Amino acid sequence: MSAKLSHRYRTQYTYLMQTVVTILIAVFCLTPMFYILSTSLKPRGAEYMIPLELWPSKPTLQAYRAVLGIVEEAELASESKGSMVLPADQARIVKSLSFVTPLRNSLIVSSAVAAFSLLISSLSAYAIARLRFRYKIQSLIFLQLGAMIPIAVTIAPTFMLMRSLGLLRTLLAMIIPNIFYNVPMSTWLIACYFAELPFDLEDAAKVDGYKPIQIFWKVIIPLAAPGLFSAGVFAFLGSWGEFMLASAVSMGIPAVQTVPAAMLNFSVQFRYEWTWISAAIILSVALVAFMTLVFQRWVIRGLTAGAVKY
Amino acid sequence: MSRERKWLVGICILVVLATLAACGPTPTPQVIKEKETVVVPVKETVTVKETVVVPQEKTTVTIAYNQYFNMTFGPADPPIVAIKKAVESKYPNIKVELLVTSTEAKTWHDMYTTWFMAKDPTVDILGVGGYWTAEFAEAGWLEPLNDGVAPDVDPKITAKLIPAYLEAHTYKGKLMGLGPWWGGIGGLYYRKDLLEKYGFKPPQTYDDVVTIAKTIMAKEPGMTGWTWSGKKDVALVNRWFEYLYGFGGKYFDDAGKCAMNSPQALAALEYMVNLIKDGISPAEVATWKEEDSMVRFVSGQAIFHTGRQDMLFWLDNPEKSKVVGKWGFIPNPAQPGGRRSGTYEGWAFAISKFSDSKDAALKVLEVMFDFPVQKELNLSQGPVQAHMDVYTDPDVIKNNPNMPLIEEIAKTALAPLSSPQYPEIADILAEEIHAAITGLKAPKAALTDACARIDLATGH
Amino acid sequence: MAGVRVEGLLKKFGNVTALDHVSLEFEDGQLTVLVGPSGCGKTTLLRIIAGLEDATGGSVFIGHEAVNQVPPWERNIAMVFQSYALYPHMTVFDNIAFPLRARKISKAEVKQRVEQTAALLGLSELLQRKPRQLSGGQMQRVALGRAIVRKPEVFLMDEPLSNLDAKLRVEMRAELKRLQKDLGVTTIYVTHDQAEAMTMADKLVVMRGGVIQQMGEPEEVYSHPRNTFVGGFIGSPAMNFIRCSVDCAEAELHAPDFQCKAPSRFVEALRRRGKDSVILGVRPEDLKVLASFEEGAVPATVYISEPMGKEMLLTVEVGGALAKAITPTNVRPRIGETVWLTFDEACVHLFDSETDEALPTE
Amino acid sequence: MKIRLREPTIAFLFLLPAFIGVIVFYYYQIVQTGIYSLHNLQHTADWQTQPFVWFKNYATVFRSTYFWQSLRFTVYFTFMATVLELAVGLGMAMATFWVSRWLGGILRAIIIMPWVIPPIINAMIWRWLFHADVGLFGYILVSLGLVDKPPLFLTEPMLAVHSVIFADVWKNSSIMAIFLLGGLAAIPADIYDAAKVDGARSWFRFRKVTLPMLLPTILVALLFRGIDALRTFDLIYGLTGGGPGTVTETLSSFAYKYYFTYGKFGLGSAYAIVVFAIIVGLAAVYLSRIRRNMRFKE
Repeated sequence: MSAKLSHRYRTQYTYLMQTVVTILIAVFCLTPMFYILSTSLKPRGAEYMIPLELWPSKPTLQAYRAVLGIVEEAELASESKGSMVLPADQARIVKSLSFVTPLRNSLIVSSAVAAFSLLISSLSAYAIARLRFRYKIQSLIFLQLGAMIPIAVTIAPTFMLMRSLGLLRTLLAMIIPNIFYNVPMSTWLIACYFAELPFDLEDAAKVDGYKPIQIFWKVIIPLAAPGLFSAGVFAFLGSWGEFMLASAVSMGIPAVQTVPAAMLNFSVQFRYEWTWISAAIILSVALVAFMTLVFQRWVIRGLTAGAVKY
Repeated sequence: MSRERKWLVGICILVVLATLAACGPTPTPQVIKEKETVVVPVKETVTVKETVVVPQEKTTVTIAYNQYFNMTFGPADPPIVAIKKAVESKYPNIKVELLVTSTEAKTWHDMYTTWFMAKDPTVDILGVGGYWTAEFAEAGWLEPLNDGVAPDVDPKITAKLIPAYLEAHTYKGKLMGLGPWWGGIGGLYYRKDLLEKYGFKPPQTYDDVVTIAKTIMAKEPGMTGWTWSGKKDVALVNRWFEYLYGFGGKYFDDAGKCAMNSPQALAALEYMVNLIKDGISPAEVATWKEEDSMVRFVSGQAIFHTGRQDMLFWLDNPEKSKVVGKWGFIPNPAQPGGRRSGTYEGWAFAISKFSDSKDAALKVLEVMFDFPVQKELNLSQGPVQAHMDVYTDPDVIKNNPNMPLIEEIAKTALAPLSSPQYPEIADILAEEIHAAITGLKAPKAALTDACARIDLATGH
Repeated sequence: MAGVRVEGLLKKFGNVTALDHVSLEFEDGQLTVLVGPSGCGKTTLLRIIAGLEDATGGSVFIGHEAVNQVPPWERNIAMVFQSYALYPHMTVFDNIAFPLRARKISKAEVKQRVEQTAALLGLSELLQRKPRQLSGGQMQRVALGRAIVRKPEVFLMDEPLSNLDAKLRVEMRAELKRLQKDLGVTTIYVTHDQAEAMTMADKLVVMRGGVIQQMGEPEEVYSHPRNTFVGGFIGSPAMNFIRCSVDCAEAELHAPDFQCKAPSRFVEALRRRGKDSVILGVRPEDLKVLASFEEGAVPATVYISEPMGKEMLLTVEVGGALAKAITPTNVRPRIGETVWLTFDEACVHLFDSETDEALPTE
Repeated sequence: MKIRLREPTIAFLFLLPAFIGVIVFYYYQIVQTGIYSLHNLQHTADWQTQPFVWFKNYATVFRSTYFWQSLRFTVYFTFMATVLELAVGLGMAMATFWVSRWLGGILRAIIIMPWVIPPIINAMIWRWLFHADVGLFGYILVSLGLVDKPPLFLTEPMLAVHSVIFADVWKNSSIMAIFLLGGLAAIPADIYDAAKVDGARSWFRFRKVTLPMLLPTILVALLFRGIDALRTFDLIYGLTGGGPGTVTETLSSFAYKYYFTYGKFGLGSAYAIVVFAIIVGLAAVYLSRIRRNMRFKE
């Protein structure tokens, strides 16, 4: 009887502890984003009010409308700290800095980068993980060592290269280098995943009448989906957040800026409009956060296959 | 699994679409250099016997400047609108475009560096900081405007511009830009009402400021003594120059070596550090940009404020200001032996070496510095102006009664530190001075380090 | 349908010789079993025939065509793998249809053929399942189905039953043999299990160390092993070997503990050979265990006895070595008891003590 | 005639696009940077026309006290950040495994969140949270009564250094935890069962079974993060801009400054090459681990 009781007590105690730990981690991970979200929902100027409101009493989407450039002059007329800009001018500036363009640009750049770096690195990963040739380790190290080079080292020559290709101020100037910034890491992740697949499958497909390139597409790629997903998400996030190259090759032109470059521009222009900056932050993160949430199981499974085991 | 598969399909479609979008027409940059042919439509009237088609080559001139080109603070059009109107009435075949740069000088400067390195022909006219002209000219990125090789600016235009400022934009004898388009001069704002209440006259020396601030702060709890911008930034460097000259120091000695480790300079820096130590300036000044420090004065929380003259414009605006009629503005004080000086922060306009329509650019530049546009500019933004006639124009004075004040302050303008290494020097100074005012370094060590680094950078 | 022939196949992995000039002919329509201990090169041989490995030397013929340069996907062969190698991302239907689709066969025909195959193998109910939802036996059938659906010229089977449990394995091997007979496709079957090899083979090939030891019909290999390795490997429990010295004059064999007459069919060979030692091989099932002495019987001490239901496996110590014998259960000696062994001369095998080769008979 | 490709040829073709890209966007750039670093380049990258100065730029780099200061900060930052990230990440990963199934699912989703935030946006977030007047952190400290007025997180030198580290730890503990989750999931459950049967209690199990088996993953994750932290640029650029003073200047932000603010290409390139050399040192350790544990088909 007492043993049973103490068991139940212990189970409850464990459950309580688990909940506490979960809450602690959630607080650690989510507080900053929560506060940014709450700031973004405040009316303009309310972010400076003391005592701070952890959650706005009257949430408003005003800031989001401003960030997306669909704000009306009248809305901007309300007093804002440190601003001496007329509402009409401000409305014009707000519209010119609308976050719609950077979001679209980032989406294009990141999708293209993810797609092409997956394509290229799954080919190279296949060669490294599953084909027989000499200098295999050397090839892998050659690729990996490349990825160690800080972008601060390569930025200037890359910029000059893009110039001579005539690609400055185009999204291609961000897409092409970013593809290869992600190839080494993707190759590694995917190769580790490929290496775990049984070799019999490939042999079976060969005798079933498939050529290596067909086997690659029909057998290896579908089976390595989690690994590919992991690598794809890495590449997508990597290029979504890439700042230095994007800000150099976009040369300050809003029409070709991606989210990070536009974000900096925006935060410089509206240094005090923290409701707006917060809304811009939320908008820049929302899509990638959502995407990663949907695929998080695959991302982790992709890493499980061996990339991190070495 | 199936849920993820749905997403997978969705993402794939998205990727394909995005890729198509990227391969398709690339998003047009805001400014495209193009010669466009405008065909005047044929008018169909009975009286006209023959139809006339006039093909016209239109040249686009692109001006790079920040968002302030889009703004007006007075009863006039924003500058870009004024320029467009003026240019298009005078030169119908020139089209003016604005390329908006960053409002942060540093970002703005680095943006230019990338453009020039790319030898980018898009931008024809560039707004340049007063200090940048030397640097860009040394690098060969700017088109000289008076070297006898076209395009050269019409002397009739330059004759009307204030010579001292033109000199600031001259490098090795060559005029590199016209300015100031927008000029700022540092001066001291003070609370006239409070000084009168406690029987003080406007301060003449830096010691006066301390005495006055201490007295009033003791009697008026909650008042901040003196606000200025101490963020690690050019604004801090600008303030530093004012203290430096105010205490009798100077930038360089005759041999061109850094002279900012002189006893006068040390006295100046120690004075700045003591302002914070003694609580006359709050420790937060070290985090403030100009606007942050200004806000406190405008909202009536500070006795003194050092800043540019452009704040005048809204000190008397009851909507923005709580100190209407309670303020005064004088040139910066100086210690005995020092010079009352305000740092000149001018924005000039220069023509890019890589521009592919320099002649048209020069025409636009001339229009920009001609009286009508200059007057409009003063009416909309009220800066220190390049054109002399603006200061005496009745409309301008009517709109801005502080114009005589501005003229007085403008006389104290400090010649800028002109060096191709200016950005590095400014950074070094910002870092070292900031380190000193945040207590990270002793003032003497900071200045010694600063000079050592500056000499290294300039090769002395 | 076609036979398969390999000529002088040589395969080296670095310094290791996996196949040492192997020549073999697999007859059309027959089921040939390659058997041998692990590492004997049987799987390598199979993979070279499939084209999955390149031979270092020698050639492979399918039908009359030399296929050395033909990649696996162009050889008309089917292979069943030990691990089944089912594609985990495809349903049973897709797995079976996979080789057909490689050949651009019309959808309707694919469907018809897959369903037919599935029916043949009793998989009709499982077509929409994924491999991980199947039992071992079912997976095995799917793998088979994938092999037979495309009507290849040759089946290659690489230990296809070794992942099944013992009972299922016995069932499946009968089924497999029956299937092969029905289809009449040349089949090369690799196993390390001699019982499987014996029961299934039309022709048995015993390999060791990359060299073919013996090939022939199972009964022949069983009754006339060409050397001690084959004798020991084929048949369970393994053949007993006793080293004896030869008395040529008396035609007698002398073991440390006993002596016996040399079987008359070997006398000539022994004499001609003129060496003084020989290896005597007797299969456990040929040893007779007696409770009391009889003429010509050899004394032995019981080491352990293992009842196996209808028979008993007796391990005895004889001549300083252990030997196994199968006896009816009515003889139940205790451990340590002395028993008497006799054997029929006709069942005795003699091997050269140096070369391990069987001695020729008259 | 049919062309039949042999495996090494196919492998070569498959590797070709990646190789070309990596050569063009990494190795070629390194060579370029190396060439730049040997020339006196000011405001131009046309090294052919500019004076060749041997290693003068490197001498300038090593003579500069600010190089050493930024190196010190970079190393300190890297060390503190990776160690703290490991601790926090390991804690989060272990917690995810320890709690019940559905809580674990929630935790995984939560833990992954900071990872998706781009570094420059992370910098923005912390600029707001560390705001001198109305930042959440200062506010919490004040309302807890720990301080009288909000600390100047980004201007007090010691505070700034650790605020930057905190911001980095917040974001990157996440990727550390994700790596470790991968590593934990790869430990077969049998081993835990065996340890349980052998009588190991949870703490003992963690120390003697989990930790040793996780060690390779930990090492790799540490190296991966370490290399990344050594290259930190965006966070610094967006959060402190290197200030106060040059206290939070990293090697990368130094190199960037010399390029784009000072236009000193030669000197900036020399900085960059030095950064690269330091990172290659660490990378060599990292790559040797890859090499040792290669499990690919040879």
